[in-house]
Amino acid sequence: MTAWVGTVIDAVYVVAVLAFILGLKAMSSPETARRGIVYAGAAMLAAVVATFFSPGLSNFLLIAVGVIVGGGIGYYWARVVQMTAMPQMVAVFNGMGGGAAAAIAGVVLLSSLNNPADAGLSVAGAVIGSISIAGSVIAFLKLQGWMRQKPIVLPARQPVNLAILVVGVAFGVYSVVRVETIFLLPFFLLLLLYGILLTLPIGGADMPVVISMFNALTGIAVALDGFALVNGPLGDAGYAMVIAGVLVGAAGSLLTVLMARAMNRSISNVVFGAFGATEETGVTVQGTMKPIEVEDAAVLMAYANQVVIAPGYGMAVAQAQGKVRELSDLLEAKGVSVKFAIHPVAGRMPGHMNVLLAEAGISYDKLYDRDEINPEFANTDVVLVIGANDVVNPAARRAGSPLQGMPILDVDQAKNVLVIKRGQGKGFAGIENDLFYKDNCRMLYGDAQQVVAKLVQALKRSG
Amino acid sequence: MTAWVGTVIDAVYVVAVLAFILGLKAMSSPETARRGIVYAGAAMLAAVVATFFSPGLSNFLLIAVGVIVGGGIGYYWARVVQMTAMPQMVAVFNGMGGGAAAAIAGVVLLSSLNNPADAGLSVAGAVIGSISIAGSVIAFLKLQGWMRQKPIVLPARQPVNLAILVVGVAFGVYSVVRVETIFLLPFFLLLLLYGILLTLPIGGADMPVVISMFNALTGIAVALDGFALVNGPLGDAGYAMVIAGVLVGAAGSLLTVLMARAMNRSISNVVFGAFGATEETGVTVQGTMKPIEVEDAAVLMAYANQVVIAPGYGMAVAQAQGKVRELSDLLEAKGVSVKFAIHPVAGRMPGHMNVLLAEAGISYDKLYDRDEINPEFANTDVVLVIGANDVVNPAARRAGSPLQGMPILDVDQAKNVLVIKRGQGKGFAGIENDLFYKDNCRMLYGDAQQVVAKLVQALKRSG
Amino acid sequence: MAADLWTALFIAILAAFTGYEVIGRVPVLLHTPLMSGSNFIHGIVLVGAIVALGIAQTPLEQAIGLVAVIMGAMNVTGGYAVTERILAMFDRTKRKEGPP
Amino acid sequence: MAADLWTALFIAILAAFTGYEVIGRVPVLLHTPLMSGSNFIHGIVLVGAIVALGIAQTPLEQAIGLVAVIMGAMNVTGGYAVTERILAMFDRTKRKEGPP
Ligand SMILES: NC(=O)c1ccc[n+]([C@@H]2O[C@H](COP(=O)([O-])OP(=O)(O)OC[C@H]3O[C@@H](n4cnc5c(N)ncnc54)[C@H](OP(=O)(O)O)[C@@H]3O)[C@@H](O)[C@H]2O)c1
Ligand SMILES: NC(=O)c1ccc[n+]([C@@H]2O[C@H](COP(=O)([O-])OP(=O)(O)OC[C@H]3O[C@@H](n4cnc5c(N)ncnc54)[C@H](OP(=O)(O)O)[C@@H]3O)[C@@H](O)[C@H]2O)c1
Repeated sequence: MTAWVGTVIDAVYVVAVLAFILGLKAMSSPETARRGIVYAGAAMLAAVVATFFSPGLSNFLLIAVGVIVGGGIGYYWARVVQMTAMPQMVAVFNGMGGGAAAAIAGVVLLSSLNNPADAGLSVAGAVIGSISIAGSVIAFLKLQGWMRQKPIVLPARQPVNLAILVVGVAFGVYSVVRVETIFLLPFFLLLLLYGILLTLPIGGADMPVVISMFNALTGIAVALDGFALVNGPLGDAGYAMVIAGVLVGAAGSLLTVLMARAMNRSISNVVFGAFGATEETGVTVQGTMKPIEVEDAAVLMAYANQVVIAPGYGMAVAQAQGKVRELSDLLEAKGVSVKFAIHPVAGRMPGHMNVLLAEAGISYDKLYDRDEINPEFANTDVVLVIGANDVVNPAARRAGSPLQGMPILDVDQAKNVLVIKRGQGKGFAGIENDLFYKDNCRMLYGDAQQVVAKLVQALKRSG
Repeated sequence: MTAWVGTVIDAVYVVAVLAFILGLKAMSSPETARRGIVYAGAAMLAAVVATFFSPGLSNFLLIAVGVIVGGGIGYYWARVVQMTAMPQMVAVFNGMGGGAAAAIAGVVLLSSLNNPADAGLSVAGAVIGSISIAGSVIAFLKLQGWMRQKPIVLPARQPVNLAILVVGVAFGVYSVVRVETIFLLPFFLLLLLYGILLTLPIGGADMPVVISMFNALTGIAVALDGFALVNGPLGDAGYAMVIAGVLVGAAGSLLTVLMARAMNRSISNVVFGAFGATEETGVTVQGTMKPIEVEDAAVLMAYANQVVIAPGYGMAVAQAQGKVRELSDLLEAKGVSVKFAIHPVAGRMPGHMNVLLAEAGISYDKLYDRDEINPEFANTDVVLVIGANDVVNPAARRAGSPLQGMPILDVDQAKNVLVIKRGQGKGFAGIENDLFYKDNCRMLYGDAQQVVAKLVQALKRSG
Repeated sequence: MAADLWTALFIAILAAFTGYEVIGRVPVLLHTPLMSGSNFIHGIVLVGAIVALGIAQTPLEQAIGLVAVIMGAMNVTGGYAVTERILAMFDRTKRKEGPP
Repeated sequence: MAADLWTALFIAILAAFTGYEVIGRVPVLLHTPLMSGSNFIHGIVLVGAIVALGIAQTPLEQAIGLVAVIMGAMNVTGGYAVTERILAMFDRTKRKEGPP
């Protein structure tokens, strides 16, 4: 290998880092978001290819096998999953990153346990990486429905978890101090256990915040691994990892805070709160829930001037977005003005509703966010609430309610409100919804997809 | 020197860089701005003190003398100047930074001309640093009034300047290639000359943009010097310089663009345009300029419900802000509501009016920016324009005017407009002002400070 | 060595600011794609995994290194594909004309 | 040596982004203090000047180094004092109550 090879590799890393930053920047604005991932992708490809030519590497066959197998699985899986499964996909691929970071730390620890600085950094990277992969896998299992979504609360979990973490880290430190690789085994096992126990008590709906947190943690683990590598012969790969890792760590931390704030929660609440396990008591709602026939609902909408559709989590679970598109098209063909009211935290991940409605081909200019649409409800004839609950709950305006202060869609101010839901089920926050008992509100019971399909049918018959 | 000294110095540099970034961030928001400079100042002190303990330094006496002499002059000068002279002070201290960068590059070139990488970086640093000090000094001389403010346009200046630059840089490159220090003399002289010639044709009023540009350039020169130092035994000082220098280079470049945009100019226009040397022709304004007696003006204001004061460059030159404060207090005592209309580029530096009015003790909540105050003019009885011209020129709304498109204060929509100026002088843009010829406009001729003082007197007599 | 760590610390501080500032005020709408995109970016861990496997000596090191490479590669390709798919949907933000 | 330059390049890229992003949308009102504040920050050149004078050997190098230190020190103290004075005025932004 000649010297210029090293120079070219260094240059590739520098350009790659630049592209990562530009890509991240581009991704934070809707117009340029797609360009951003393309930048970042090209940079990643270049960095990986360049690394192959690093002087002094061996095991090329194994590397190639690993890249092809891992890359193939990741790509195939990501292409075939349902769009609604995206949050758990992010969790799983993030977990893989954390696992890789932990494994790299493992290799460094096995091979250079006698270098205290590198070993110390690697222990830190292994701790964070292990927690990240274990937690991400639990998050995946919960969101995928392969595990109970409700918080799983074990007795005395806080002290037990803390003890496991402390003992685990102690094994790692001890193995460095004593230069004994055997202690690495309990070290890794305990930290994986900690990651699992940390995530178990978190309710499925808090998962986006937690996934974002693990995402930031993986970034930090990667950066720590990078720190440990900068002293080695292939230092510049380490710098690239430090930069990209810290970049993600910082951006991810901020994002986690922003996401939690959009849901009116705090991070510690999410991680340690086991929120959703309790229910409000003492407040009883007056009135009854009044059902309406599908045909009557269809007529009501067909003769309205303006219909606003407020979708929520139930629409996502029921995969009703395609039918909703049909409904919207039909109404528009009848001269009804149709708008969609998008609450920022409707559904189970930020931007959930936008993603689904866009997938169904509903044009972006029909989507209105909370501030835009709220003043319009007073002049709206019919609001159709599809599987939304908390985000349209007027209890948020009532002092003492668990939702108090959460910004909501003021659908109760419309002339008529139609609500599609399966039964008496509560929303994510687990509290009663005053809206359903109001005089201007009628219930359409059933699975969102089926009810909307029936509405479409009724409209077609009538028109 | 023991090893831990080096570690402490490194740590100080890291913390200093962190504080610079935080300081800069704090300075870009009004609430935290003052905290920002304190952070940065503490960091700078720590970094300078730490550098004294760097291993392997000599010439301590000289260093101490230099720091004390330079520091003393700088501090004293900065404390005693008038507040209105701040722009040229920034220019001068920025120039000093550029000069220091050029001098450091000179030392490096003299002592290690045989190291091509370092020498190349130093040549680049010397080029930029020399241009920056020469240009800044000219900017200072012009703003201070020690040199003609009007653009000084030499014949064929563009090709001549370019030639000087090219030949100068060639000397520098040649001295590196031939490892001959003697060529460094013409190198530095030609670049200083280039800096002078570049700045001479720029009108005094464009100076803030140019100073900001030189500020960014100095940052880059410092970073280049830093690059050259990182290879040396005291590399970490180099890293600190690279970071702080690039930080200022980037922030300063953005700031330059923002400043030029606020004045509706482009950078190349400012640097190469010799703007302000031409005058609009062909448009003749109808009507006459109608003077008014000071007593009548005072009565008009005293019986108004609302008076809006629109200050401009003339108020700054005349140092009338103290008198304006008196006037405002008197009017308020009479029950008149007084507001100040602050155009973003009124005066000669961004924020000029705010700084001066704040200095005179006028409270911030009386200052309204363009967007806030423009809708109010229609309901305003009297607008008092004090030494402003371009920023209240309705020609900006006329297609074809050099001011076209510049956002202005719509003072002409008020019931009465009073204008204080010395005579028929034009504003910065050098064009006629239609406002002065309107029916609702009356002129109060004289120096701003004296006229406002007379208004104050008249008001006192009357009340 | 110590000098390299200090340098890496400089780099880390700057990267943290860059990451923090670049996100700035991002609309809620983009939280999920941005999470996914930054998830892809820490796929750079694959580079470290390749190095780790490339310098692995013992079979145990090689096995762990292989796991690292496989996982890192999944992070990269999966992260890219997911982000790409999510963002492809937002592309319709451009055609404000109406549904296709 | 080459490695150090690459590292410095990494640092420079990150610092550029940081500088650019930190400024963000700054109000016109703060342009002048910010210009003055960043002017102060490149006063870090004084550190380089001290090093340059500290390693200067010949009288010529010493003379130029002394010039560098004097100028750098002026940059630092003058830049600080000017910025401080300008910003001191803005402090009254806090007392919205009225004139003192
Ligand atoms: N967007 C985010 O980023 C995010 C992340 C985490 C948490 N959250 C939280 O999630 C909540 C979102 O509010 P939301 O109003 O969208 O949802 P929600 O409050 O969770 O309510 C969903 C409603 O849909 C109904 N539903 C469930 N499956 C259905 C189906 N197949 N067909 C028809 N209806 C169905 C349920 O009632 P039935 O059982 O009676 O059908 C339930 O009342 C907020 O509290 C928010 O803070 C949001
Ligand atoms: N703020 C910035 O950052 C900045 C920077 C560079 C350029 N500029 C430019 O500067 C201009 C600022 O507009 P402006 O309206 O504030 O000022 P201007 O257009 O320059 O007009 C100033 C007026 O004040 C009068 N004047 C001068 N000395 C006076 C004195 N001692 N007493 C009373 N009046 C006096 C002059 O008329 P007489 O001679 O008749 O008295 C002149 O018409 C804009 O064109 C802007 O683009 C601004």
